[in-house]
Formats: sequence, C-alpha cells, structure tokens
Amino acid sequence: MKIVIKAFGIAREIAGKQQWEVIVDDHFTIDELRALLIEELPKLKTIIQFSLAKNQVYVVTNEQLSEGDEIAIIPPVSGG
Amino acid sequence: MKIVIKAFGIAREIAGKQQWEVIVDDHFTIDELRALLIEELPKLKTIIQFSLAKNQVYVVTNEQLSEGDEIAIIPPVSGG
Amino acid sequence: MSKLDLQILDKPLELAGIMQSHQTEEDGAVVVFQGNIRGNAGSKKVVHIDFEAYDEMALKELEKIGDLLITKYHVSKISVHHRVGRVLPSECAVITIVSSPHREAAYEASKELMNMLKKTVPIWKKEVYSDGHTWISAHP
Amino acid sequence: MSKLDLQILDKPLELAGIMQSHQTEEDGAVVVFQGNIRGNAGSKKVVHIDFEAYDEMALKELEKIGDLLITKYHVSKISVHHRVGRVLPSECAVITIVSSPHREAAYEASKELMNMLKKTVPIWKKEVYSDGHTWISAHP
Repeated sequence: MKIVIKAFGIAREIAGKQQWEVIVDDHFTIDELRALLIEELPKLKTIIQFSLAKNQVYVVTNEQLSEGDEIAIIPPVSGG
Repeated sequence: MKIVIKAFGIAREIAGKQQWEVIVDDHFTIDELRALLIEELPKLKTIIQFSLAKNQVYVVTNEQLSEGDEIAIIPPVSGG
Repeated sequence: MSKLDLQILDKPLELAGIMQSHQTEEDGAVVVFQGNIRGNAGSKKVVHIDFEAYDEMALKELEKIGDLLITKYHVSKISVHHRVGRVLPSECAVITIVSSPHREAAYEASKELMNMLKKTVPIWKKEVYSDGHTWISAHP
Repeated sequence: MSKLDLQILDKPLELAGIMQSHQTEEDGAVVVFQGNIRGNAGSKKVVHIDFEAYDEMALKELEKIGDLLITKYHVSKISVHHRVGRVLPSECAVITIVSSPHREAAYEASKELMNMLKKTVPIWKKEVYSDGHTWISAHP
C-alpha cells in the first residue's frame, strides 16, 4: 500500500525533499516505518529525537498503517 | 503657617472642592492635621480608610509639617 | 532611550504607538496588559467610568514601581499609559507593556506591575450606573 | 464570534487587527505576548530566521491547546498568529492574545499557551548567521 511521507525542518533538509511516497506491505506498522526511514535516511540519527505524526496527529504508540496515510517526520519543534 | 490641601475621588466629593488652604500653628503634625480634616469633614469617616500624602509622597509615620506643604487626602485607590 | 514611558492621558490610549518603542533587537519578549471597561458590575449595567488621578504623584508612584521592577526582574523597558476622565464600556483604561530578553521575566514583571499599580498609584474610579454611582474600593 | 483565531502567516503580523476582536464589554483583561527575533544568539549575530510550519497540523495542535486553555481557565477568546518564512531581527514571529473577564486567568492562560506552543506545535526555526545556520532544538 502507498504511504505519503512529509518531512519538515532539519528532516526535510536531510531528506532533500519535502514530500514523497513509499510502498509498503499491508499491516506495516509505525515502528516498521520508522526503522525504514532511518535506514533510508541514516542522518536522521543525528537529530536528538524525532516524532511521527499520522494524518496530522502525533503517534504515541505503535499502530498499523492504512493505504494513503500521511506520515510526517517531526523533528523537535521550535516555534514561538 | 499655610498648608495646601488637595482632595481626590470620594474625598473630593465629600469636601465639595479639589483644593484649599488651611492655616495651622508652627510644628503642627500630620496626625493633628488628620484630626482637623476629620473634624471639618466628618463624612471622611464613611470611607473605609484614607491615607495622606505630603508633597506627593505617602506619609507613613507622624511628622511635622512645614510652610507650603501640599497634603493630599488619598482615599483607597482603584486604578487599572 | 528611556527605560520608562509613563503617562496619564485624558484621551483614548493607542497601543500601536506605545508598542513601537518596545520593538528592539535585544528584547525577544513583549508582554502587554490591556484593561478594558466592563459593561456590567455585578447585576448593574455600567454607563461609564470616571477616572480621576493625582497626576504628579501618580507618575512618581509609577516611576518607583517601574524602577523596582527593572531592578528585580532585569526587564528592559516598561510603559504604562493610564487614561483619566470619562471612559465607556469596552474602551481601554490602562495599557502596560514590559519588554525583556526573556519571556518569564516579562510576564512576572507585567503581573506585579498591575498588582502594585492597583495598590499604590493615586488613581480613582467612579462607576456610574443609570441609577447612581460608586467610588470603587472606597467603602467597607 | 469564534473563541479561537489561529493563523499561520507568511507576512508581517499586525497586532492592531488581532486586538480588535478582543475589545469587548465582557472582558476586562487582555494579555498579549509578542515574540520578537533577537539580533544575537549567544556570541553569534543573527542575519535572519527561517520559520517553517506543518500548517494543517500546527493549526490542529493550536486548536487543541486553545480549547484546553479555555476550559481550564475560563478565558473568553484566544488568538495566535504565527509567522513563517524569513523573519528579520526585531521583527515579530508570534503574537498571542488572551482575553478574559479577569486578569489572573488571562495571565495564566497566556503563559501556558506559549509553553505548550513551544513544546507541541509543529513549527521549526532555523537561525541563520553570517557563517552558517542552526535548526533550533534539533541537536543534542
């Protein structure tokens, strides 16, 4: 199934792009996607930590993905 | 000696005037002036309390007055 | 530039003008308090408020408060503009602005400024209703 | 009138316009926080800041914060306008306004709003110096 990835701030700089798609197996989970992203973008490990948001909501536990989900890589925020 | 009295807020309304002069003996004190003001304007006793300021500074202890001092009757303030 | 901008004014207060001098490269935080006239006092409808000040002394007391807060909180600049005369519901009676390199200090100084202003600065408020008036805080 | 006015904008923020909707007969207290860009970061001179937001999610997170603070402090209205794009020293990056019948609630909600905004709202700040840049909070 197709997942839309968005990256912001330093994660966008590391990826060299703001948005892209990945094709993953059905029942793929957030934790698996996180591992996949780190494998593809090893420099993400230089960030102190990053969160993931699914469809614009912070993901706080592992959960399954669905076709068309929008997953954002959220490095530490610094608004204000 | 001559003392200038100023009254504000409800004290001005009680006095019916904003400013007047009183002639008092040399060495007259703040406490004596306070008693004099209450005698002349007994309705000042209806105010919860009032302070006096001498030359635009709150008077915190009894002290002697000097010719030309400006004494203000300060009812409870309510700015803001 | 002076660290204190203290004014007692008998015309509408203008926030934008007061803000300008707080727009600096040093001060990341600006905290504004604006006090507006409420249309109701308990069950009574407020027609207007008459503010009265002992101007010269009010400015001196504000200066003491300002100096104290700048020393205590290391804030950069404090403005207080207080209106006198007749003020209508929803109009603004007081604007205070505190600017500081850091946010926490600006908030603390702003809060303490209003608390002190309400305790010591010789300004008085008469609430006028359709059927009478009250000098606020004057009576037991 | 809506209780929340939340905006992510790529143009200079205008305090006066945001204030207008906070000028009511019910709310005696209006507390504004304005965050300006500082010209120095430690020993480095800041040339400008680039702000970036995940707009849709930032607005959702701000709405959660706003709803929570209105419930917790019984304040009447909360506005947050956050700028994105390139912002220069002394320019304003964020304006928050909280209005409330009472002063203490407005201050507390205003402080907590900024604390929460800085923790959860997906907005990022890149400080640009003459000789490099830093994504704030990104590194150990």
